Amino acid sequence: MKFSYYPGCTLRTKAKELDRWARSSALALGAELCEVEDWQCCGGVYVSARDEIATKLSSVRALMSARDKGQPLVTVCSACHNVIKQTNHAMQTDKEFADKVNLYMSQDKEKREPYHGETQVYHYLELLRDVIGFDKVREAVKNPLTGKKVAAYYGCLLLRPGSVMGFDDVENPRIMEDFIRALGAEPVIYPMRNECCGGYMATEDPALAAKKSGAVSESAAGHGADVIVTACPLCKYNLVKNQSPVPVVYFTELLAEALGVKEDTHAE
Amino acid sequence: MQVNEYKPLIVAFCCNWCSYAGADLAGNNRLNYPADVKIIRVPCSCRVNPMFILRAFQRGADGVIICGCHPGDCHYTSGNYYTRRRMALLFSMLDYLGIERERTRVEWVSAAEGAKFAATMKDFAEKVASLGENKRLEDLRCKK
Amino acid sequence: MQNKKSENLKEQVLRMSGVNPSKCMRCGKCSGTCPSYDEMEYHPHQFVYMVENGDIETLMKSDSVYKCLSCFACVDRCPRGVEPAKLVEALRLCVIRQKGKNHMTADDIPAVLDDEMPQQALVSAMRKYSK
Amino acid sequence: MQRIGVFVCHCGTNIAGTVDVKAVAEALKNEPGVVFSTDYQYMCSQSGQNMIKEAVAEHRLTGIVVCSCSPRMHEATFRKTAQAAGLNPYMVEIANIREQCSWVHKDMPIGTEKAVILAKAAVAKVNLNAPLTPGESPVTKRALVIGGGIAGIQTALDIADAGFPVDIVETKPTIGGKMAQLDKTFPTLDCAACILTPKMVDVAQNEKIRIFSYSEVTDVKGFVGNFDVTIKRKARYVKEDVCTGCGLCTEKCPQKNVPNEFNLGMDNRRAIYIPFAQAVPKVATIDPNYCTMLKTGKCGVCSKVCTAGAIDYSAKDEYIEERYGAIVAATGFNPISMEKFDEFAYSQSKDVITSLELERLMNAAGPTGGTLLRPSDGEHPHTIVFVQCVGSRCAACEQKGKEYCSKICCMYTAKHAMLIRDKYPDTDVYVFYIDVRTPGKNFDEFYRRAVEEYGVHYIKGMVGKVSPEGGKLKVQASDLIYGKQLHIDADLVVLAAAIEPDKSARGLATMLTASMDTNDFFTEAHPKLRPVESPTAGVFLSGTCQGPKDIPETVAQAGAAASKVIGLLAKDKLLGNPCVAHSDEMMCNGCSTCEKVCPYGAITYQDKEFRMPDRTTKVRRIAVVNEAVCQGCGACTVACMSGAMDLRGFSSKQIMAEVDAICK
Amino acid sequence: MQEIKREVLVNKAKELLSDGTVDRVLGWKRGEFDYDVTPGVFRSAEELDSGFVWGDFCGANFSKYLVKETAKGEGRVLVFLKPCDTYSFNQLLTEHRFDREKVYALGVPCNGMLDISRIKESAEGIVSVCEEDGKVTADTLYDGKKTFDRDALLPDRCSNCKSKKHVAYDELLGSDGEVLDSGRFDEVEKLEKMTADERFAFWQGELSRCIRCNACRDVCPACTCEKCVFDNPDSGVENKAAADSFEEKMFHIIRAFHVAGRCTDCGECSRVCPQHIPLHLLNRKFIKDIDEFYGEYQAGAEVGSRAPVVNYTTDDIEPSQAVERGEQNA
Repeated sequence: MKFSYYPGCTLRTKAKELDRWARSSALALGAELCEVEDWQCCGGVYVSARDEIATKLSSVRALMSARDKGQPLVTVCSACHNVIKQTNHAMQTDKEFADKVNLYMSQDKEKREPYHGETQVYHYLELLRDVIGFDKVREAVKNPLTGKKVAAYYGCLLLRPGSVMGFDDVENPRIMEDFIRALGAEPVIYPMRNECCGGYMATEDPALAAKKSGAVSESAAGHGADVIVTACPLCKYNLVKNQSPVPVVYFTELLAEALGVKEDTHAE
Repeated sequence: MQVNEYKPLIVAFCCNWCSYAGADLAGNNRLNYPADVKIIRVPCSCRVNPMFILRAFQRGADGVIICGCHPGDCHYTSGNYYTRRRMALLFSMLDYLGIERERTRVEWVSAAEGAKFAATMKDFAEKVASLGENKRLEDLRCKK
Repeated sequence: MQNKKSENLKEQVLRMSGVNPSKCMRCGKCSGTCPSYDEMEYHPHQFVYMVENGDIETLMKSDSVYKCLSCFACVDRCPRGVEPAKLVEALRLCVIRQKGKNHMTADDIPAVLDDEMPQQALVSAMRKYSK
Repeated sequence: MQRIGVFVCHCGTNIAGTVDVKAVAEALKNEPGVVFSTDYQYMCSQSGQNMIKEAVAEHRLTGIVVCSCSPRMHEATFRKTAQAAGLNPYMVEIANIREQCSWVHKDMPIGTEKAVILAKAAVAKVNLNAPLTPGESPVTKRALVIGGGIAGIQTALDIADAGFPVDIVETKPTIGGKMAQLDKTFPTLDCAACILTPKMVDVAQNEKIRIFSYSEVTDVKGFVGNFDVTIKRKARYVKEDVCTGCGLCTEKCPQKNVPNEFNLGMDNRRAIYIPFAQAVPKVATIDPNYCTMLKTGKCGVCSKVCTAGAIDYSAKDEYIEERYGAIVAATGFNPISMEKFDEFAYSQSKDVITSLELERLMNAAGPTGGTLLRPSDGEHPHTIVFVQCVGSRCAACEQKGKEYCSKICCMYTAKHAMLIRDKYPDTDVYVFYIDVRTPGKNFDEFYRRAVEEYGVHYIKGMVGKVSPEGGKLKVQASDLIYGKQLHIDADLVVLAAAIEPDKSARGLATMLTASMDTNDFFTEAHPKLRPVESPTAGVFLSGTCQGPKDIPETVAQAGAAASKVIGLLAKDKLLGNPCVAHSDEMMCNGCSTCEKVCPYGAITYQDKEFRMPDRTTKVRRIAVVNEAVCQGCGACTVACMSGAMDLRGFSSKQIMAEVDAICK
Repeated sequence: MQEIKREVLVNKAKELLSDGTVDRVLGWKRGEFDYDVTPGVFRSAEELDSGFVWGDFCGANFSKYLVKETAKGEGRVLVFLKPCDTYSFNQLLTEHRFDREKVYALGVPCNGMLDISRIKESAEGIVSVCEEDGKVTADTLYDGKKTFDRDALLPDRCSNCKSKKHVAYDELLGSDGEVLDSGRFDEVEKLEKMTADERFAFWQGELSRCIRCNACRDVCPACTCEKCVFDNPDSGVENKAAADSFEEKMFHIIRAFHVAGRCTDCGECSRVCPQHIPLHLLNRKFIKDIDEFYGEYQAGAEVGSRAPVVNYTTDDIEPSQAVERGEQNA
């Protein structure tokens, strides 16, 4: 099955590992990720103001090109997912906003049908859960991560706002834990897993970011985690930068390791 | 210049136990809806004979709405279930004859839904007003 | 005239954010939730209350508008569906959309940059803090 | 031709503010049949009613139209007035020009125009009214109370006290309800069991009361005075009349790991159990989900130890049918699930509990024997945080909690805080509140005592997040008055969960054809004037199934419901609703269609001999309506194609006359 | 040509008369012309010999006549029922309209009855009509002999015959058939697919021809009311002369609604309409809707069944959905 794939700018640079193992693992699971041509940066954050139009056009373009291919759109980076999913929701529910966006889009060189949120947006984890199925993942695991205590770090972007993201229970999510179980590892449930790492405050107020990310990594470590997994480059940066007592990796790395696609590439 | 604004005439049959009480609640809460709506109290929506509806249209009504308890909540256990079947068939028939389907409606309004009553009547009156006067039932047998 | 101006500002904030502050029941759960609380001069519940009272300019003058992490925890936990984070966002936009009021410019970047900082952080910060 | 009088009420300014009442009275003067038309300040007042009576005499009126508030308010009043004036009460029609006109329209000309039309419709109807006489039906002098909590218990005791037999149906193995699970009661701090269990015993010993415990109502037919109810008696695998309640079986049963619902799952019971020591009936019950014998056929320990021979593994559900004159719903409440509020970590930590769980933790018969200990490690908690309004007062758009205030939480939390501080003075108790609501006798004094005498920290603000870290519960909250975010390391967090009607109420409401509000609380016949009656005749409401309330209110309402039941059962006959169906035998085809749609089985058929014009006779099958059974819905009138079936008081001609008047 | 010969029917009737099983026979009686056949009561072998007809113009459905005929005396009535007539027969029994004990029902197979108006369209002054090998020849005064394909002369109710199976009889003459998979809703569907304006124009064109002769009602086996609402001054919809136009306009809607769930789709209404209004399309719309909304239901298929209009389930289609569904058809 083919999916449109939106990697996002950080996955091309600082977070190559997130991208690389996402692609190769997907292939191993029978899903082909076709990169959206000429995708543009999503902007990193969704600006919730209803009159903010221009900053959301790049997301709409990606959504449109997936729609025109008749494919769902898959994202990996939490930030990209949040922006694209929220934009899609606004296109579905806010008619005034959608009309304005479509008016802008009609100025594009390439003429396309007006967009009203037709594209189904999956985060990579949702793809694993809802399309491929964690049972399938479990079957495909070659190197079960038995005994490994893994703390899932959701952060904000995957979960909130809950009514729009529809990702999982905002206060008590389980998708990453189920993912970790599918890989044969043991999930560590800790209360800070859905709290903010400090995000872009890393630029404005690094001390605040340090406080927030420190609380997260300490909580995970305190509950006995060997490793923290995340889907967000900025979360990873903040946690690592602020001396996380346990290593932080992308969930796709863990997946690739368990599926054995990491060794395959090493062998090459 | 005098503009004569068109006002639709709407007959609302309301069951005594839920919808009529819902209309009363709309009144208690002072929720406005168009004065074009005139309510006739019936014990149960299942008391509404298709003949009443056609009679209303014939005498100049532009829209007829029937309100009853929500399915499952009928004061008489099952009356509104019969209403639902009868009106589904009657409305489908009127549609088949080419009568505008927005002129007839069934809505379930409980005694606690004053706001829903007012909103429903407002919406129905607007839709009927947009259709203009009811000519078709009048003209069905008079080819001009 | 002052009143007229603040009324217009309030109107603008409400329209941009789509928030109805009169739904607030003053429970303070937003402020109980907020991870940036200690950094803020005005706290989420005060944002809601002050916007409702039309005291927009005081908020626009405060650094608090830059302290919100947009983590949306207040939005999801509010029992009344008020969405305080959207108010903060609207207020911040009211500030930075003014001429010369960008809170962060490209010139500020080198000072905060380190080798590991992902693009995402810079793009996000620029979007939040400049027009 | 009728001689109709029209009486237009001002209702102070309620009507006269938007409707030109004099113009209405004037406009009606020329309507066919109208011989008198006037207006008055308050038609429902004594002098207003006298005015009607005088007009009837003076103008020899045969029919009356009152243009006033909803017939649901004063139709009965004006019918009585008519009767006093010598008219048949059913010669009165109300034009609802208040709720459905003056209150919903703002513009005087528009309101007046509509009021005139509504009045004309009422006149058109009265022109076709005929005097009606209600039929009579007998009253079965037995009441059914559904629910055996304090509400049901009090209602049953009061009804029985008046000499009428009462049955209580309770789904649990024992009566007692939520109150049996409480430790102390506010604001007097009486022990709940000490005041409840004597009442339970009274119920058990009262000859007029039968208890159907472990039972459910599965079907209700009939109507006021004669409800036919089917009660399912679930198999308890113990013969109720044989079991002595010695409890030996509950000690010997090898299946020990059954979550004990009486203690809200905080400890275990056996597969055969008696919920608590004072249970009524004090009879063991086998839980079929856990009993090894019932599941695998191997065990039989309880049977072996039972000297009375009460165990019966082959028991089956039984259905009994009984007829009742009145039914009282007393189905009670439950705390809502905390599933959607996991920011408080209820699912993540055993030390985050609900207030009802705290009751059990503080109760001498509870899992800790009355010593307050943390569920996680059995340690004594030193810092306790109470969170108010969890799931109450939530906006509907959030789809998480309830929009209403649960009413009892402020007071029971004050009670908990006070009791804890009293018993364990070394404990710090914080209560996070949005508002403290204490309307009730001695309520605010009680709350103030908690603060002033017991030193409970009341903080205006809300908890945002509870994080279980390192054996503590890190509570992050706002203190709105201080203007600070607080971080408290608590040992125990207690959530004041919103309460909701018991889930069984919805199905029961359907069976009883009693209406419910959007929250599934039963609706009362009138929110102020008939608070313990359902709009469905013969169905009464007791306790929290009608809305959140505390114990004194529940008991008061239970007594009120009982008095209504007694008032009904004291009658030998009930006057029915005369607005019932009747069939014109000359037009009836005897086709049996009407019988099929009648929900009450009120229509039967008989062969009747008719004399034909040519002096021969002809036997025809015709429908006959049992007027005592018919409730007057009118389903049959539309099913009947010949038009033989019609409804008195709402005849086809009357309704069409109203249609014509409105559409003129 | 009908499968079974007239003699078989006459002989059977004579036999039942003579052995006292019945004391009168309800059958088709010769009129002025070949195609002019009316229902009649025969009391003797002689009357049968001289007046009884069986052929391609015996379309009349006798079920309804049983209501009045059985009430006339104690003796049993012999009645001939074609397959479609048996549905009406059952429906009337469901409604207790006559005493089954007073009827001896003989099922007769039917190959479809001819619609004389189709011959009249191209032939005036018909003297006789005869049939051979699927060809029908009409001898006329003015147009000489005219020959037609038999199939072309079948009315819609026969070309779209819903059943050749008898669902009720005491005795069956000839062979029984099957319930057929007919295209009887094709016309209804065609109308449903039109726009509202087109439908309105269609029905306005059809119904404006109605002269309110009441033939449709008088022949309808579902219309057996002791007193029809349209004849009842108390009903509010009575009319004789069209002083008020309401009844005129509503007559057909109300009539169709009154027979909804009871109409067996026998097609008699359209057969007898002197203005050739396709009244069966109203009834079939109800039948089609009932089938689609509430599951397939054939009135009269069995005695005692409960018609969908006097029944319900808790998850029935809402009236708004019922008309929206019409939209999807369009």
